[in-house]
Amino acid sequence: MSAVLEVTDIKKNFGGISAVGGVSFDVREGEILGLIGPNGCGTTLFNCILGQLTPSGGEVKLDGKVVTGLRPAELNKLGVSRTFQLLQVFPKLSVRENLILAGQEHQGSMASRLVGRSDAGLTEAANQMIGFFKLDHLADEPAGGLSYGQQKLLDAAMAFMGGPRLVLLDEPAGGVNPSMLTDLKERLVAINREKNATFVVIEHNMEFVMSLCSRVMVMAEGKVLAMGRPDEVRKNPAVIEAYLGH
Amino acid sequence: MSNLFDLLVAGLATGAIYALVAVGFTLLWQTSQTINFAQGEFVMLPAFLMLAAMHAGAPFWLAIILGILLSMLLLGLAFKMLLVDPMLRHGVLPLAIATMALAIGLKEAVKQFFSAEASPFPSIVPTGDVSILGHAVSLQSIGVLVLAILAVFGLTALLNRTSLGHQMQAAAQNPTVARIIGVPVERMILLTFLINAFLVALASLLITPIYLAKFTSGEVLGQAAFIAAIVGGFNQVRGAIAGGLLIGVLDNLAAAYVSTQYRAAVPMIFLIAVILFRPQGLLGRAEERTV
Amino acid sequence: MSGFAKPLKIAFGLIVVAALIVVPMNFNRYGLFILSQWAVMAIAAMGLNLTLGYAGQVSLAQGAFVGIGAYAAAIMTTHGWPLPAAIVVAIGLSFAVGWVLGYPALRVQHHYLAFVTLAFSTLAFLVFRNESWLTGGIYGISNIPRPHIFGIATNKPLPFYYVCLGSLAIVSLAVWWLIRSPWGRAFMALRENPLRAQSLGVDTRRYTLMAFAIGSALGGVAGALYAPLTQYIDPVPFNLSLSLDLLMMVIVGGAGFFLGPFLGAMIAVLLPEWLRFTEGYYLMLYAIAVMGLLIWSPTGILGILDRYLAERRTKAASAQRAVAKSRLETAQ
Amino acid sequence: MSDPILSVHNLVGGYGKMTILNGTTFAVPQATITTIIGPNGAGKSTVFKAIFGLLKLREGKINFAGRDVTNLSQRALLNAGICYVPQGRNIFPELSVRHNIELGGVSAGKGIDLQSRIEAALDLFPALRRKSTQQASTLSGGEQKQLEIARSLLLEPKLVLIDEPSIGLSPLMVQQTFDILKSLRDRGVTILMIEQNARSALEISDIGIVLELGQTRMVDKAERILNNSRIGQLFLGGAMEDNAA
Amino acid sequence: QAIKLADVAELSGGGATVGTNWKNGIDLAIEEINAKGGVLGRKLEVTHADSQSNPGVARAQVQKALDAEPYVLLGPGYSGSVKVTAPLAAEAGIAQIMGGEAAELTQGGNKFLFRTSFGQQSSMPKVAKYIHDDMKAKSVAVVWVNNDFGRGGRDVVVKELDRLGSKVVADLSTEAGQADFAADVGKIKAANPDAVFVYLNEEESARILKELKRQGVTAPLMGETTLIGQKVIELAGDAANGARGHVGLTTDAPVDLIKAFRDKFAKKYNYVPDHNGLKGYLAVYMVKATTDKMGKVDSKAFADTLHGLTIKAADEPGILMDVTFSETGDIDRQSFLVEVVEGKQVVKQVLPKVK
Ligand SMILES: Nc1ncnc2c1ncn2[C@@H]1O[C@H](COP(=O)(O)OP(=O)(O)OP(=O)(O)O)[C@@H](O)[C@H]1O
Ligand SMILES: Nc1ncnc2c1ncn2[C@@H]1O[C@H](COP(=O)(O)OP(=O)(O)OP(=O)(O)O)[C@@H](O)[C@H]1O
Ligand SMILES: [Mg+2]
Ligand SMILES: [Mg+2]
Repeated sequence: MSAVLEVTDIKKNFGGISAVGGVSFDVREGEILGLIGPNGCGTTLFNCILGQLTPSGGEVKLDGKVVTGLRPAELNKLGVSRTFQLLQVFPKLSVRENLILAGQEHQGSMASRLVGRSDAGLTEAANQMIGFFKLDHLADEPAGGLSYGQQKLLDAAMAFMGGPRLVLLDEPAGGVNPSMLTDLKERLVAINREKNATFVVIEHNMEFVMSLCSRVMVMAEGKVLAMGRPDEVRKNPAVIEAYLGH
Repeated sequence: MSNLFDLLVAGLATGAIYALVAVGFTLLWQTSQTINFAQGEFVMLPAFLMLAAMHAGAPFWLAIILGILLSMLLLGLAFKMLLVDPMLRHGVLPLAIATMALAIGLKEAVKQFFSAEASPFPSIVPTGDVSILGHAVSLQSIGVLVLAILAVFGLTALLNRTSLGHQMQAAAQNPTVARIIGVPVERMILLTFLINAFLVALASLLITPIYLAKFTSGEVLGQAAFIAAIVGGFNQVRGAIAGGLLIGVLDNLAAAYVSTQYRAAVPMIFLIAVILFRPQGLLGRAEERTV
Repeated sequence: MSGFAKPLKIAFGLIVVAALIVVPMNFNRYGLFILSQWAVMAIAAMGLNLTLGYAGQVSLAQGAFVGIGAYAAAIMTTHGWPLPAAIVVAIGLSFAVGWVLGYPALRVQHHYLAFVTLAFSTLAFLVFRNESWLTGGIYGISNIPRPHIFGIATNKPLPFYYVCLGSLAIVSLAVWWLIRSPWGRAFMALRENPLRAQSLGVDTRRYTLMAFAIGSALGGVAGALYAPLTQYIDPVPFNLSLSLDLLMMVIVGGAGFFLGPFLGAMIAVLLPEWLRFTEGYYLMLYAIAVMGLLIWSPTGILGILDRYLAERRTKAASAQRAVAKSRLETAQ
Repeated sequence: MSDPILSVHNLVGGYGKMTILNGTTFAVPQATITTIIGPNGAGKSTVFKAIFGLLKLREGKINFAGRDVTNLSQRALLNAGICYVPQGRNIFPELSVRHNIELGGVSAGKGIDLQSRIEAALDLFPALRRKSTQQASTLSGGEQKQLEIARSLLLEPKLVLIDEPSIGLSPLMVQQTFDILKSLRDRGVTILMIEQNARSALEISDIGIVLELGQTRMVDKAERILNNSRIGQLFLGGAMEDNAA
Repeated sequence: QAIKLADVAELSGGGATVGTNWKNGIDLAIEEINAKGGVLGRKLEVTHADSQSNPGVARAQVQKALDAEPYVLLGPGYSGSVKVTAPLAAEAGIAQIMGGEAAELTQGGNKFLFRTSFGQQSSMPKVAKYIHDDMKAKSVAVVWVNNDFGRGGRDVVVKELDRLGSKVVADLSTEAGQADFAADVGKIKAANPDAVFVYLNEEESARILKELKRQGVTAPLMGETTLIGQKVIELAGDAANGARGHVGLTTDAPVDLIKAFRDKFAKKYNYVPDHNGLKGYLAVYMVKATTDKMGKVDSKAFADTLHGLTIKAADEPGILMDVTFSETGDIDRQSFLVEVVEGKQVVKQVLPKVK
């Protein structure tokens, strides 16, 4: 398996305090990589990889091309999408509009979107997504009025609208009902199999991570603590000590 | 050289005035996230209240007290209850627009009910100059500067060192949560506006002898104070001092060395530069957010 | 919206348009001037509504763009160019300047942006006033001709009113098209959550600049009509207070609502005129009216309507929920 | 278990014209941990808002410690001994971590030694102690949640309403938070919690409540809910446990 | 049936003080005239409209006023506003009596436009001449307010000084509403001129006078009405002492009728009017005198009658001083050279009518 994403020695300092201190790893094509670690361990790393923050050092390669410092929108155009840990929806737009928006920039050119269809041909796809996440009765509601878990689901749904190759999910399970979580997991696995999409999942819900991921990376204090198959990681004493507890 | 020194002194004197007006402006922002476009008019009005009291026969000292009390009633209590309360929840803009309308209303009211003419205003600081390093510096300017510095120190201490100050900030940054943990949000906001009203009344008392009492005198003052506040750092009360003095000096230097016709442009260009290269202002704190 | 509301809306719209065409025919010159002014200001406010209401970029410089458009038109038409050519130049010029002014918006937002644009507004005024070789300085430019459109002279107030109204119609259609296109949605994404928008591939840089440039260009169009409307311009009308007035129009009308600028401009242009009978008190009353309106509905006039519609929609959603609930109960 | 300290009766209310709570009724016995579970959008958080006076109820009564507290102000509720930790991000971003925590004690009475309580709270969360002078907005998501929990410990409430405390917390921190809740209960404080991390939450709870479409579906001993297979299927993600095992 | 006049003035915005004075002057005159039985037995009636000191609004308001077909149009006071509105009045064939002082206003051949005061083309040469001849200034600093009023005066005076051979060593523009004149005065000081010409609005004049005194500028100061008016003296205190000015029209003129006017005005409005108050007052009496002369109320013939007309104060006390109107609508009248001595205006010279 080739690497979709190669990260070399990424560093991030905030005014002298090191939040991420030289992290290297790669994400292989078609895998689901879990990323865990105690609070404040430095999963901010992903904001550096995705262009939300400028890394203080290091390099990021996507498909072998250097993409360090690219803006989030440019990365998204290259097929990388993400969700957020804190709620990030468009509060005054309806749920459906949120989803259409999430996909529209992947349809045609900027000029063609000016003259083309108002929904960029995405209503159908948005409705499917709405159906899957059981938000039908809220499709025309402003997204800001959704409950926490519903917004979290909408955020995840948006990440899939552009047909991405690589998706980074930041705590997708937080606040989501366990039965919905099972569906979400199945959905991820299905997309992973059918479209060969790659996922990186930051998550504190161990059941979710362990049953979903093929590899798990553990971070602590801005460094990689361990990396391996879920069962290996789970038994690693250092990980238990720093993160899992008993 | 001596000319330059004179310019600096003159600039600081004007700058102190801007600073004094700007203090209340940053205070409102920091403790209620309100932008008050009528701040200049807020400084203009108390002088007229005092003048009105004097016309009605009150001695100067009584007029001052009445003026301050009335200001706190009108510009503090009434302003907060009538305009701020209904609009605060709806973000900065509606309230900002409402204060623009308020500015028009205040100006017109003074013009209509008092006079369109400028009036002289007695000074509580003795007029006259003291000599500093051989240059004449007016006592009035020193009074203004001292008050501005006192206001800044006092407010900074209040906001950053006392629990009351923290509560005021909390009420501005996240009113819902503040309410949940028991901060009396309403009272904090009211307090903010009362302090501001008190400050503008004092400012009015000190500034009007220099600027003359006129219904339009808030326009220039308000705008200069905004710019001073932004340049100094909007989210820090002490930014007002730095910004005010800097803008005052810059304005004078521009008039002397650039061109009188483009004098007003220089602080503006400086403002743009500051915002672009140091958006939080010279003394401001960067607003940082995690993603 | 139900199937019934739409034709009703269209009919209402047609009546308003017809009224705007027919009723002013027997207005006096003053009435026509005020209505023309309303149309011109509505265009400028529509531009600002795009920048501010939809894309969420605060601008206190729209008045400066009206000035840029007005000077472009005044200079060109007094040198013998036809007005349409001047409008094209006005659009191009204000688009370009607006684009440049958009750059600060890439770095700062909200009140900071407001003050950058405020500074720009002051600078523009100084240039209008001080560069007399081009703008006539404080003396301004007089004898600005009104155009011949399709060979018809528009010197008289009524034909020129139709020029303004026609321009307003064209601009409205263009703006309506723009905001219902994916661009409009992208603009709203900038306003609602730029961070999320970026990570969804919305090129926030380009859309921000576009929002500024297009909004400013409409300011330019308004200016290019303002010059022949008053037939004399000097720097004073384009100072900061015009920008503030336009902002007021947008907010009072209802920022982010298509029809907001029409209502906002109506209030800003017509309300003072209606209040003039109170003589010295009219501006005070106007200020009180604006404050009262905002106290009543901080989201502007159309905010009231929107609240009403939203309530109707939630009613429908409640009903849906009730159905779901009864289904669940029967399942048990 | 003793008499209920909190009882809500037939709550009806919602947002705008939309009805979310359709007659929610339940009671919470004193000195217990009670956990509410239910699907997303069931109205769990809305119930909390209603109890804490943040939602205008159209019908219903809320009783606390033998007294009607329906629609009281937040301050009055705090004085009565109820404290509320909402869902989502609830910090004062531009104040320092320490000042954020301090503000938790605003409504505390005069005779309380706040400083020592702040120290005690910081001891529980070492990450916060390390960052106590930093602006709260620079904390990571999980640290912000810790901050909120720490802040809520400053008062000595009789009832804590806590909405999904586990979101964003690492497993270790979840454990620790639950331990804190347990020790509070052992000191006689009543805890009413909402959790989606339902298994772990029910494990430390005495009572479980299932809420659906704004109605109480089931109120029972926590372990009985845990072992109820239907509930397991519907709300606890029954399938997942099997996979992981 | 009443004779309808229409007034459009700067009642709000930057010119509010100007416009309010003008309006009050008009109201006072009309009240007087009506109390004495009106004009040709008919009462006068006026509508006031606010131009907001904005030419665009002025145009709209004048349009509105003209649509109502007034007998004569009064105002506006700002030259820019006059410029936009004059063509409308001319087109309607209605005489316009206005307060603008810019030189060019009456130079375009408009047959319906009349001044109430000297245009800058007539006042500024007198000023320049005085600076050159009487003050014997070889070098002059010119300070002006950068609006159409200030700029217009500055342009004429600089040209005239140049012609006479006095050198302009500092040419300083200032902003309306400016409060801080330290830098400007610093520049004046550095230029060390023989005289300073100050052409600002009243409040700014007061501020710069204080600053000139503070910085110890000793060169003699010369200005216009706006430098040595009673208001300025009130505001500037003893800093005004020694300032001189050419006064076309002042409430402080040593003329009994004017003193009486001033007292009446102050009694009615509680403040001392500036020259704009006088202008408004005179405008109405111009209407009265012209109409009396025609013997009928004829809007079309009004302008023709006023051209070339001389009105004597003896015949029409309301006109205060003898005055003659030229074919271009300009005014010719006595004027004064005044100096402030111990807080009082003292007339140094009386400059006779040109013709
Ligand atoms: N703007 C900032 N300034 C200073 N420190 C920061 C800033 N942003 C993040 N940090 C620090 O960097 C560290 C890593 O933060 P990060 O957001 O990566 O945590 P995380 O791994 O996502 O944790 P969690 O699981 O709690 O979300 C934290 O200790 C945080 O306090
Ligand atoms: N502020 C609001 N405005 C409008 N509707 C709202 C608002 N908050 C919640 N709702 C609606 O009320 C319903 C219940 O919301 P609530 O937050 O109580 O759910 P919840 O049970 O807490 O769900 P979750 O587990 O996802 O947090 C949801 O359908 C949501 O759409
Ligand atoms: Mg919830
Ligand atoms: Mg995180």
